[in-house]
Amino acid sequence: MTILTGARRALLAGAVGAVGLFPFGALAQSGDTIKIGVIGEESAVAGASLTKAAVMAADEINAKGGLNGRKVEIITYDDHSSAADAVRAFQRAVSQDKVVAVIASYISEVVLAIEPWSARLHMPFITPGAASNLISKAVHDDYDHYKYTFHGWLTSAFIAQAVCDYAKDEFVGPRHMTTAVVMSEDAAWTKPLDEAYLECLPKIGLKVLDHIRFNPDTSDFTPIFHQIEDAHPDVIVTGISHVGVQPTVQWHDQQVPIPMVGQSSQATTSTFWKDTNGAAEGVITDTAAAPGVALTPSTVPFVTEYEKKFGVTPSYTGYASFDMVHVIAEAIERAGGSTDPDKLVIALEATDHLGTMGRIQFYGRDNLYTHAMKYGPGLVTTIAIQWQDGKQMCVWPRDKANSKIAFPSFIKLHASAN
Amino acid sequence: MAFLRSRVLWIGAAVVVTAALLPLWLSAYLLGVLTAAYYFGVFAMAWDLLFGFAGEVNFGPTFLIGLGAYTAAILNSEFGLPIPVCVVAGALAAVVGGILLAVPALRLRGPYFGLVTLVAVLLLQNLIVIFAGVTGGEIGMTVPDVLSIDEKVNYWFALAFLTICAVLLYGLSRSAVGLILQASGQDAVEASALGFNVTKHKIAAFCISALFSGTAGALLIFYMGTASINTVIDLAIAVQIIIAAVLGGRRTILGAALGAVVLIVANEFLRPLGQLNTFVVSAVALAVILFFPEGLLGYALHRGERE
Amino acid sequence: MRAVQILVDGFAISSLYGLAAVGFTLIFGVSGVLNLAHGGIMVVAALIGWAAAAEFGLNSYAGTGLGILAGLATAYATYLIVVRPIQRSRAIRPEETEIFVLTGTLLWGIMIQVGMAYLFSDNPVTIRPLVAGVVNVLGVRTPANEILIAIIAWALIGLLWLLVNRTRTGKALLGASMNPRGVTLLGYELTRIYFIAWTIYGLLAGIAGVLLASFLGVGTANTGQLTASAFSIVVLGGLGSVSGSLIAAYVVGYLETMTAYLVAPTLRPIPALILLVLVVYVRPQGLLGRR
Amino acid sequence: MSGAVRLRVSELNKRFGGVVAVKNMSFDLRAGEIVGLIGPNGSGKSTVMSLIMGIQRANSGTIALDGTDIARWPAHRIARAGVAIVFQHSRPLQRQTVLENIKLALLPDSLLRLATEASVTERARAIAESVGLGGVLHRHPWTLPFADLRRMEVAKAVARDPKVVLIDEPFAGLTATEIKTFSDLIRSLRDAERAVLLVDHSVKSVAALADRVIAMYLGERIAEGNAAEVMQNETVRRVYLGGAIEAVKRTSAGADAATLLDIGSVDVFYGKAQALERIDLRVHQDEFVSIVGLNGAGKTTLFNAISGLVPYRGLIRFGGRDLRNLTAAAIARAGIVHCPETRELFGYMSVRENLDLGGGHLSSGERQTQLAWVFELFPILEQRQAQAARTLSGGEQQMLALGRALMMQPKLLILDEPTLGLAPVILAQMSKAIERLRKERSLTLLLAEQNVTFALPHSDRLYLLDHGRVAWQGDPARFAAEMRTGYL
Repeated sequence: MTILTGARRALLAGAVGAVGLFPFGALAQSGDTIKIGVIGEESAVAGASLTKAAVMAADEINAKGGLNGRKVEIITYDDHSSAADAVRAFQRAVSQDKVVAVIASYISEVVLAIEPWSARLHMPFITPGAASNLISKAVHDDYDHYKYTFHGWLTSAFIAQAVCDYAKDEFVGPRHMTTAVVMSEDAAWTKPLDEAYLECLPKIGLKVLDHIRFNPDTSDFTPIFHQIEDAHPDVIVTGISHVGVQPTVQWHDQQVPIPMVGQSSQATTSTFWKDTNGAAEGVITDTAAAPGVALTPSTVPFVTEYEKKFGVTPSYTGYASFDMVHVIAEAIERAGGSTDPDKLVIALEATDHLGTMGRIQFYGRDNLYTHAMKYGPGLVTTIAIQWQDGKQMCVWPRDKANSKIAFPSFIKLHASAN
Repeated sequence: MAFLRSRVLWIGAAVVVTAALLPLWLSAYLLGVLTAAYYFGVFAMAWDLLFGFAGEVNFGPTFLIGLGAYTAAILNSEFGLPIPVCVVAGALAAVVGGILLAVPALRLRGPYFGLVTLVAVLLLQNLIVIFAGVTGGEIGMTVPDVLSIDEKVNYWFALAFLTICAVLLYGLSRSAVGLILQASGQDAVEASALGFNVTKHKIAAFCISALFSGTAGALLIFYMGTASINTVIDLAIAVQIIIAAVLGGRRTILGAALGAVVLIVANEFLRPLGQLNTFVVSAVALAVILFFPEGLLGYALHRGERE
Repeated sequence: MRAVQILVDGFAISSLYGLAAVGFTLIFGVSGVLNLAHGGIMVVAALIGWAAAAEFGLNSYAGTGLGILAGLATAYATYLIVVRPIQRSRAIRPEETEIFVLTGTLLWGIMIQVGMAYLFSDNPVTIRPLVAGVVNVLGVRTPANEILIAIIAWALIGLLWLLVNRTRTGKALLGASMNPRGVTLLGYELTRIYFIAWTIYGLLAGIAGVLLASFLGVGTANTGQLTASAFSIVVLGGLGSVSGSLIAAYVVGYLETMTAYLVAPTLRPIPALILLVLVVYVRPQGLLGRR
Repeated sequence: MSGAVRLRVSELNKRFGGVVAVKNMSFDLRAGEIVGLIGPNGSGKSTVMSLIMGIQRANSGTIALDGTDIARWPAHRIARAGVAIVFQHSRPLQRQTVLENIKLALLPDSLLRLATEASVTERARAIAESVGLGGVLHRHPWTLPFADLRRMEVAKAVARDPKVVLIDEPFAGLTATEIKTFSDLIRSLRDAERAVLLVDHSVKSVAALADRVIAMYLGERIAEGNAAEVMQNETVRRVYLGGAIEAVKRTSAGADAATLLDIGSVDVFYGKAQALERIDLRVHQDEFVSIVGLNGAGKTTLFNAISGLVPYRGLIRFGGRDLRNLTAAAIARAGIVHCPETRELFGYMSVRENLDLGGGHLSSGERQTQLAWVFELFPILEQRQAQAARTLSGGEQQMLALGRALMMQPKLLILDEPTLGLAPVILAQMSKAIERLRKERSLTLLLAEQNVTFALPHSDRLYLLDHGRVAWQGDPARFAAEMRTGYL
């Protein structure tokens, strides 16, 4: 905490300095640095992680002598997770600060608001955390217009796929589970997620007994858990991001005897344990990577470095935006140093980067998910982590796992079976 | 006053001319900021007509704006109607909504009226989420047509729109009706004893306010290219509008526009403060309310009168 | 079964709504202030309470206490920095004080929200339950903490009732809410009465904040929501009427819970809003409002 | 003199909840006459006025303007039909000039007529001239003296050439000279064949103007005729003076005693209106002093100044201590207990709670004895202990107010219009109670009354207040002698 605030004070001081030095609108512009705009909400753990990791990536590149001699500069903007703010920040990045590409936001609503602007202003734009299928769908449907947008995180469909994959390996197989209830917040990214859940869960042998969507403003989850319990499922499959602490804590305090697995974005952040006072124990979520899990050679060093710098471990957006800075950098190199948007797009499409999350490639225009990150073995599969007394332990895939799945005492497996 | 009015006229003209020339110097981005600010200015002026003159505190300006914006957006994306038609329809929708809200609500006083307008926003918000099929729910919707992708054109258009609205609303506030409205807002009993149908005039004020809010809302989404809850409906927007009007000076119409521009530009100017810019802006606004309750323009005018 | 579940689940949340609203209505009754920074005060209490335990390692009771004090301090700040200057300002005409207090507290609330988010991030946080474990109430598995919270809430409301109806200070408060000039003529300093009222309010809001944090979890994002719900509950019950607010709290609480159970969790807030509008139209003074 | 009947009010009734404010009022207003409608506070005269204007709706009865019943019309329609009103306190548009304020009154009630024709401006100018505002057309209201603001209100009222003009408290806050010019203004209305209704507290102030005076009391008409007749009318005299004045010889207590309250040349302004002018007044220990004078003479204002409720110029000392820097509450705690005309009870609290609050500063023992004494003074309060104050009758409320004040063990008790609108029976009880106060407690009393008969027996000395100035002072005997006539 204190370290964090310290860091923020510094950031603030710097910012104030900036305001003082340059009169409004006249920020210094040097031709030989490559500017990348990064937009995220500092107040949100995921957002803060997003910008910090990006800066780290740039430092790393510059430390190695930059991009064929040119420094990479990250300019961060706070969008307060508001679409309007984000669009304005995007415009500022493009026409004021003359960035060559923008990495922005992990919230689908915001990303979808920026996307048309990236098209209009011909500005390469990557989201390191939003999930909605619509992002890449737009590119697919109107490639020439939307081709500047890339999706630097798995689309909802693939997240669902990942969840189904490890549910199959861990629950259906060894634990003979047969039924599930899908519990998602009512938001842009969960619509395709739920569709995919409802499609793939039965395929792996989990009958979906009920499908509950709730208002993201919900603070009292008691009714929802009761409703779920009445269906007597073996497992709750979650799709939550805007909420996370509250349902988890209430799940724990009410001792809902059913395990929660799936996607719970807040559970991927390292502060989750403190925020929930340990109620997170046993929660399983899908995420990009985790501390101490060597998905690739660069994963662990990144996490250690990040933790050293900021005193916390990165949230999933951190891994993604760290990788995306590198992806952009490599693309520029591939484009022969050119930062021309259209050349850059072509270069980005050729991406093949071994990042902290895995091997990163984007689908081509023929694929339904044009410019979305490829999912699959040998590429990015994501991992499943479970909170076990204060730590995020990797429990899937087996070859990466550093722990076994274990549930708190109040979880009664096979609530329905016997 | 007559002298003062003409002075306002001249200053106004000067301001507009300078503003029109800004694209010569300002970057596209700054123009973008000002463009948004100008639409905001119209929101704030419309609000001031209702509060400053009719004396009704409307906590839900975004209810009217949202109606205009979403009607236009839906017509455009669902039925592909041309922008002008959508804007007109949006404006009408706002007026109708305004009447439906005002007629019963105007019986209420003080916080009650405020609360009802506030709840109206929340309900609209929920409705949009529920009918996500048409409205795009939380994602909001992308409208196929935009006014223009050229910042300058957008800017001049917004400026022209703001100017027209300012002239109309300011003129109205100075007109006979404006005088009557002000009287009704200040002391309804006395106004009616002077032979004025207070309710009629207040409803009219509400409609006019709705008309301008709706139109501006519709145009705004055709500038932004997207209509989403947190761009045109969210209470945060309503709060900004109210702050803008109070900041610029109640009962001045023009002050509201001024306040809006100041507020948005300040917000942008302080963006380097990152997450804290909202904090600073609110603090400044609070300070103004505490120390210059007259508002920026109100303060200036009052000084003018005292001299 | 459903009915019992609704009955049990709705109770605690309703009593919390009540606790939060009572202070809000008290302040309005005594000093005519609608404090739109209300949610902010609760959030401060919750976050400080959490941070004290989670970040600075106090035990959860000390942390909770600290949180409540923080809430109280914020209430004082609201009064001294925002409300009183506006009420005393010569430049603001009496009939405009209301809108200025509303706007002022609104801005203040935003400042609190952003400031807290800056310090603690906007992640919702939870205060460790005062008691762990669950008990079975009429066949509904209920966290012991939830029951304790309901008890605390009611104990406090009881205390408040005693204070107002059985002590001289309370009588003076009540008097001031009916006729400020009257109590002045009887030699009671209004400034002191207001100070007491804000103290009670700060404590109630603070306690409501930490209890909510230990029951459901609270984040800076909830600020507006908390204010809105208190505001509407108080209007529903009748501005300035304590018992009215309590009833309204239960009406809203159960209406929401029922909607969540019987209709859909997504629609949770809507019926309450509609009811509010209807009541305001049909009976502007609220359920138990005077005049 | 007596032109055609313009306005005919018949069988007008208005109730507020249980209270009857206006009871079977009937009267005519003729073109070109000035009628004074008088009565003490709460007599219902103001209600009659707002019923005519349509600001409130009558429960029954008719108000015919040139034959058409307007009783249930909305105010703006009535105004259009030719009734105008001059409010006592009005709020002009501050940002507009005098001329614009008058223009406002000339505007059509239409949403479409945005422009004001030149003719309107001309008319407004003419009207301004006619009321003597020609010189200040382009000034802003807040720069004008109070008298001119009143003129402006008249100008607005007559702008639409009304047949009937209602004027509330025409002379409140005006100086003697201003009253004269203002009277001429009102006469000019009569000369323009308008029917004018002056609503005022006292016959005296309208006597010079009114062709006819109607006196009201407790919602009913008690007398009608020319000013002289009404002044001589027994009922009226009883209402105002409490019947014939008989002198009471009393051994003047504490005339030589130490000065308890010392008021030196106190001025009070309400905005621009001067409410008190160089008041000098002295009250000695244990002395009972009465301030008599009609409503609006400044009695209440004086009391508010003493108990620190209104800002004042000049000096007020209590037992030698300057009160200026004390808060109202501190003054009350110092022993000056103010029992105001408005009573200021806690309506939703029980009688007992009201009394307890009064005794809040006493030890519980003292409070008990004090309470017992108050109950002995007003037995009815003991029976009503548990009842909510607002449910008491007017008389009982007055007793409660007095009782609550006594609970504070006052050194100086300020009693403002205790008999206002009370039935004679109650008057007797109050009178006894006050008599007992003198006997049983060491207490100094400052009493304000328009009912001289009630005041005299309890007074060691009297001050007569008139238009904010002390017009006369002396002992009861002399008052009886000198003031018997022409007091009204």
